[in-house]
Amino acid sequence: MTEMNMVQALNSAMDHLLSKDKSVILLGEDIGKDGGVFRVTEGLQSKYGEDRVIDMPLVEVGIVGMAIGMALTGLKPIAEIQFQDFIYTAMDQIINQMAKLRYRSGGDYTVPMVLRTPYGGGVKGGLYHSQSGETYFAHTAGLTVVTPSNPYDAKGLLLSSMEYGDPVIFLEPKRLYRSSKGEVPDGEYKVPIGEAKNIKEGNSVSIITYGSMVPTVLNIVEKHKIDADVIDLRTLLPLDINAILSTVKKTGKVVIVHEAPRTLGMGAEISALIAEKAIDSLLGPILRVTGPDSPFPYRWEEYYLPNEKRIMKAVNSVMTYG
Amino acid sequence: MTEMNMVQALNSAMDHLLSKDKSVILLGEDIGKDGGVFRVTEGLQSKYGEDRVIDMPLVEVGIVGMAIGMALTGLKPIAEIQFQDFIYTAMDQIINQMAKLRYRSGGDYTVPMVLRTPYGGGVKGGLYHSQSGETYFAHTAGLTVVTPSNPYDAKGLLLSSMEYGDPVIFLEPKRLYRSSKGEVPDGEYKVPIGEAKNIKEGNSVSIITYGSMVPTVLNIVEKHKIDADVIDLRTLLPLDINAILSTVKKTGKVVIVHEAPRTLGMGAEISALIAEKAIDSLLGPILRVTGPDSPFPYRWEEYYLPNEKRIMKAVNSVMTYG
Amino acid sequence: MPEDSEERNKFIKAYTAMVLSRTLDRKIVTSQRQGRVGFYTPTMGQEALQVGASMAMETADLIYGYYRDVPLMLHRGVPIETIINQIMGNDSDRAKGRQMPSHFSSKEFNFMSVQSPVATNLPLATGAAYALKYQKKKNIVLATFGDGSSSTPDFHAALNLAGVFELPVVFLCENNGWAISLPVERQTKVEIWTKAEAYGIKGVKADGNNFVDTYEKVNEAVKRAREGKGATLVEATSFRMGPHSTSDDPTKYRTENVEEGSEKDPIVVSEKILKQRKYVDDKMIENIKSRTHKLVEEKFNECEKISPPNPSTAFEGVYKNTTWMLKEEVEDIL
Amino acid sequence: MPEDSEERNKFIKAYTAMVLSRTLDRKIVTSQRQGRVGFYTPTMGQEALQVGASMAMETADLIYGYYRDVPLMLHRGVPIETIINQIMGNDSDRAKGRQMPSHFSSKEFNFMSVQSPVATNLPLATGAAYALKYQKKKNIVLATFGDGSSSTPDFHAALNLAGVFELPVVFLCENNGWAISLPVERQTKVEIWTKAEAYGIKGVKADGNNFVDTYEKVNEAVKRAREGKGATLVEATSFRMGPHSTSDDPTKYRTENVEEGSEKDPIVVSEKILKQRKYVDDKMIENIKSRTHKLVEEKFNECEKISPPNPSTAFEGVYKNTTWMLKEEVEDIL
Ligand SMILES: Cc1ncc(C[n+]2csc(CCOP(=O)(O)OP(=O)(O)O)c2C)c(N)n1
Ligand SMILES: Cc1ncc(C[n+]2csc(CCOP(=O)(O)OP(=O)(O)O)c2C)c(N)n1
Ligand SMILES: [Mg+2]
Ligand SMILES: [Mg+2]
Repeated sequence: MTEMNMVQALNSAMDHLLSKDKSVILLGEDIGKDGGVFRVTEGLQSKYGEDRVIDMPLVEVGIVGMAIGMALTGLKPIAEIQFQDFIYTAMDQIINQMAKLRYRSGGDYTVPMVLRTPYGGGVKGGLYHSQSGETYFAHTAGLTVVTPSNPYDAKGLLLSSMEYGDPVIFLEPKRLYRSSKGEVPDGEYKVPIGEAKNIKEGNSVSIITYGSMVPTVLNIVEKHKIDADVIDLRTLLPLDINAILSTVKKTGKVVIVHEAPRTLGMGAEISALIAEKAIDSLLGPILRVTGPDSPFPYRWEEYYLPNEKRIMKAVNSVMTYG
Repeated sequence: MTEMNMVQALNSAMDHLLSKDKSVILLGEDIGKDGGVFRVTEGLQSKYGEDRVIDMPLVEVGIVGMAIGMALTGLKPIAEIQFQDFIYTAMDQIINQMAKLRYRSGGDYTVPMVLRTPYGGGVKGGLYHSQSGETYFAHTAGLTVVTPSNPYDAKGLLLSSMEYGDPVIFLEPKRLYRSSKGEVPDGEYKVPIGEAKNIKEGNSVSIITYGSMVPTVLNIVEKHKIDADVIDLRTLLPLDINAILSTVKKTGKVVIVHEAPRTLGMGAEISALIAEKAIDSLLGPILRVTGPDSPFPYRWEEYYLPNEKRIMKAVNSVMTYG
Repeated sequence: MPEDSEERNKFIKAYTAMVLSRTLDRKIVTSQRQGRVGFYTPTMGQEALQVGASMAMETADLIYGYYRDVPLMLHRGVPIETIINQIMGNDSDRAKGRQMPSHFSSKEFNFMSVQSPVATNLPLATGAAYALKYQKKKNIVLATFGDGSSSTPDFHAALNLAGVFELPVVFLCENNGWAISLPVERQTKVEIWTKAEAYGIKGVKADGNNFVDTYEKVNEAVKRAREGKGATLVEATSFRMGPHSTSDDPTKYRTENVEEGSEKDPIVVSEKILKQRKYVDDKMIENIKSRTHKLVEEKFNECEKISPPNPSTAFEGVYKNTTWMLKEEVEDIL
Repeated sequence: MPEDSEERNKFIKAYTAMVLSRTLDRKIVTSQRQGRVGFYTPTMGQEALQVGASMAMETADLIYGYYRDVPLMLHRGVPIETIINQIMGNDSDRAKGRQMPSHFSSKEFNFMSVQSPVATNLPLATGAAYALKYQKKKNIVLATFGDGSSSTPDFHAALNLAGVFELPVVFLCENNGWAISLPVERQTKVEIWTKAEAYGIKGVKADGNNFVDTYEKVNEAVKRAREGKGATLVEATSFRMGPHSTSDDPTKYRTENVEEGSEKDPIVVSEKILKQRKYVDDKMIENIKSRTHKLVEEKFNECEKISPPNPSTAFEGVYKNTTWMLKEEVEDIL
């Protein structure tokens, strides 16, 4: 066990993978000498060589496409997109190739790979360095989407993703890269894909959240001594339906928190699943506290992100409902 | 008034727009001499010239990007993507340019344009000629997303879209191109953007649907004499919240039908809005009858698409609930 | 007739594959009109260039092809049944009819599953080539695409990356003059092979109607790739003798055409080449054609009898571990 | 000193813009270190090429620029306040601080709002050029981008379309040798201006450290565009004298650097040119520098005093007609 921040935990996971298996390859923009713009791959190129930690030209569709081709040919690529905001030129490769190859080839061709990318706001990045685009991936059958909220899960999920056998979109909440710290095992361990975690037990209200909003939610719950059941989803596709339904059945009151825009954000699907499968357990409306349906602003990002005021308003509203 | 199918209605709208205003320009693959692979632009190039009905090279990002540039420079472009399945290489232009230009320039630069594309299954198109990707657009603030279910709405919505002042994603249910017929005014008229239509009144259950599923739903409702309130959304972003809440308040029972995959399909947002704003009106779960979370198959598309059996099962289930 | 020679065998094999492909093409198009097949993208006109390219490849080399590559597959040894079953989407199709006709796949013969969005196989081919190079394998990658596909993002990405990393990949542009209704002159202002220079890779043009010329050009490119000398873009010019697909009506946009059996038909050109070298005579040609015809009829009829896949297969194989949603949805569907 | 001449005025204006930009650059970088500015992409090293290009443009011509184009904007006449207010994201910023610093916009001077995803302005520029041509206007479009941006899909799309439609657009590649940490030699195997050939447009290389050379090359390209002779790709080679951005630490990847005031510094090169032609002497240079310094200090302090925009502005202007969702959300937020 070592105390690490999320950047260090991810670096340690990749270091481990690279050292263990020669077929593991990293590729992305500025990930080599520069160590990545967030330093997540720091030191790995000098340790493992330029052909294993590849500084790529500025072409996201090429990064993703090449990684798919590598995965099809016996390598185990971990590709990085510098900011999730810049992933869209590779969207066709992701939706039409990566997600569909197993299906369309009757299982003859598969794409075991991980596509890492930092997402979310709170670092003064404006429209193009703050987006939370998880919906674009979580709506796409054939993909698996995970997002850690702490260093332990970050390393454990990355190690699991590399053994998953199918492509995993690995969303890293950049706001937590250095602020989130915790004990991380030095060796190998797994955080299972598809399993949410009940990170705080409570009986009066369920707060379902993930990624960058987890520490915010926990702080508020603690500060206000709310008797909340808090779920950290960890995997966004497929959602952990059992964890969601269990907490709803326990509390009957649900608040969903994420920073992606509300309309068709993850909250929509979570809410719909509950309205479909646990309507009788509900003791009030399902509320969503999310980013608004606008681009992400440079100034006033503290207003864009769900904050104490808004989360408490929703929590109080469902708790006093009826 | 003339009886037209949807292809003719769309053609007539574009013919009208081109004849009225020299700044209207059409661009897309095979839309000129060939008249479009679905013949929607048939005859327009020979009538208005190659510089106004432009046969574009095979590059979707160029089609969309060029159309944005035209819109920024005083033209009124209608761009066509041959199949919605092929739009993803243009996704960055759509999400990061088209949708954000007004916002990021403080209103100095705006993008009044229409991006047309046929979507949906039922024409034996398999994985890559059947997709219903409306979620990718409807989750994107800055876009407006419409989809007609009949020739009258097709023409009326297209005429409205061209005056909307912001970019409109115009999704054409290709399955209905020729099968849907109806009276269409010869001249100009508008179908307002943002307004759903209550296409059949009833009191026992609300069926909320749009685009290609509308005729299917109507047929089933008629055949089984269901006392259903049927809503044709027509605009997917922004949703007509009043129409949705009204029908829920009236019936208390909701079934949502669309052919896009369930997870984070439009049904998720509709369900979440209801669970947020009208939970007390609900007399049962909100059910979704949708395409499954898999790619769209060539064989057995009749199983992929919501059909009588599945829709009736859901309708009966909510109607007999409790 | 001269003695059997290695070249003679090779050429006859090449010619036979072309005839087989042409015969199959005609059969499928006819069957499509009869409603026995849903859709097809005829390959007529591109036989010589594909077979020429295939002649330069080893089975362990990887092909990232496109929807018109039937002649290439057949020459490579992919069983005709694999093609027909795919087109039928029947129970013997590896993908169980999930894909539209013309979207072939043969892992056995290292022919990558074909996608519809054009040219998006090219970055994959680049990645595969990187892997082969990294693994110090001697095999190489061949990636094919049409002339229209040269306008795409993926073309640019793949060729530049192949240049930067000096990868063992051959990009074969099958220039049939058209991208549906757009003639190549309206697709781009230059000859496609010249675009290689923009990526620092080799560019070469082949007469795609002449399988020998295409073989030689592709073979040289393959050699360079195997020797670690990097990528080549080969443009093989040919004709699209048929419509773009069975859904296409070329009379809308096209005035001239290369007729079957005319001077420019690559099968006719190939016959001339084989005859010139005295590898075949008219009788042998007749023989090959009638054998082939019989084979196609037989196989087609056999494959047509194979039952459809179980509907459940349409929703299987999305993941290694099916998601709970899909399980639930399929239960509702079936 | 020679008599006032048109050229002398032009050159002094050019030089002054360069000095102004350099001075502003230094001021912003310093302020960023002091926490008074959030972020910035220094433009140091690219002044001469940008000003040279700007000299060839008319105000009614459209610029589709990128985040490093401060010298170009200043030479064009964009008020220094526009730049500073954008960087501050204050209430006088047209976009009310919605965008990160360095994402400028000036409709008044036809400088299109800058996006972050690189090169995605190029297809827009192509569309704008199509519109101008269609409307039979005599104006043209200038689109700028970095060397790294030549690898993108949008570069390929835009240049090919400009070729096919023979559009009045000049693509100016500001080759500063780096894309963050990737040197241009690892970005692509060839010189960027040579890529023009792949699109059937004209390609030309300019010494971007010499504003006269860049002016002449761009001017010729502009002329061709105005005369309906189509597009040109100009590669202007220069240096990135600073880090990629204020967040970047170039010592991680870079060993050599062009120092301010050294022989290669484009400001020094420009001084030499002006002195050779006897357009300025040391005293005038001193004068320009101190005037500029004073101006920058004044304007910066003024702009810094402007209050922040109202938080509500962060959620306005997404649409012409705000959606009901956003209205509801903003009510909850504020
Ligand atoms: C990205 C993308 N856009 C559009 C299409 C629709 N489409 C199918 S084939 C085709 C033309 C392809 O032309 P070319 O690359 O020359 O190949 P050919 O069919 O002539 O062999 C088009 C536009 C597609 N498949 N993919
Ligand atoms: C599509 C995209 N990918 C990645 C980035 C992150 N990024 C910002 S600038 C940059 C390098 C750009 O290099 P170049 O085009 O040479 O311009 P320069 O910054 O050197 O002027 C990168 C990779 C981006 N902005 N856009
Ligand atoms: Mg072609
Ligand atoms: Mg650069």
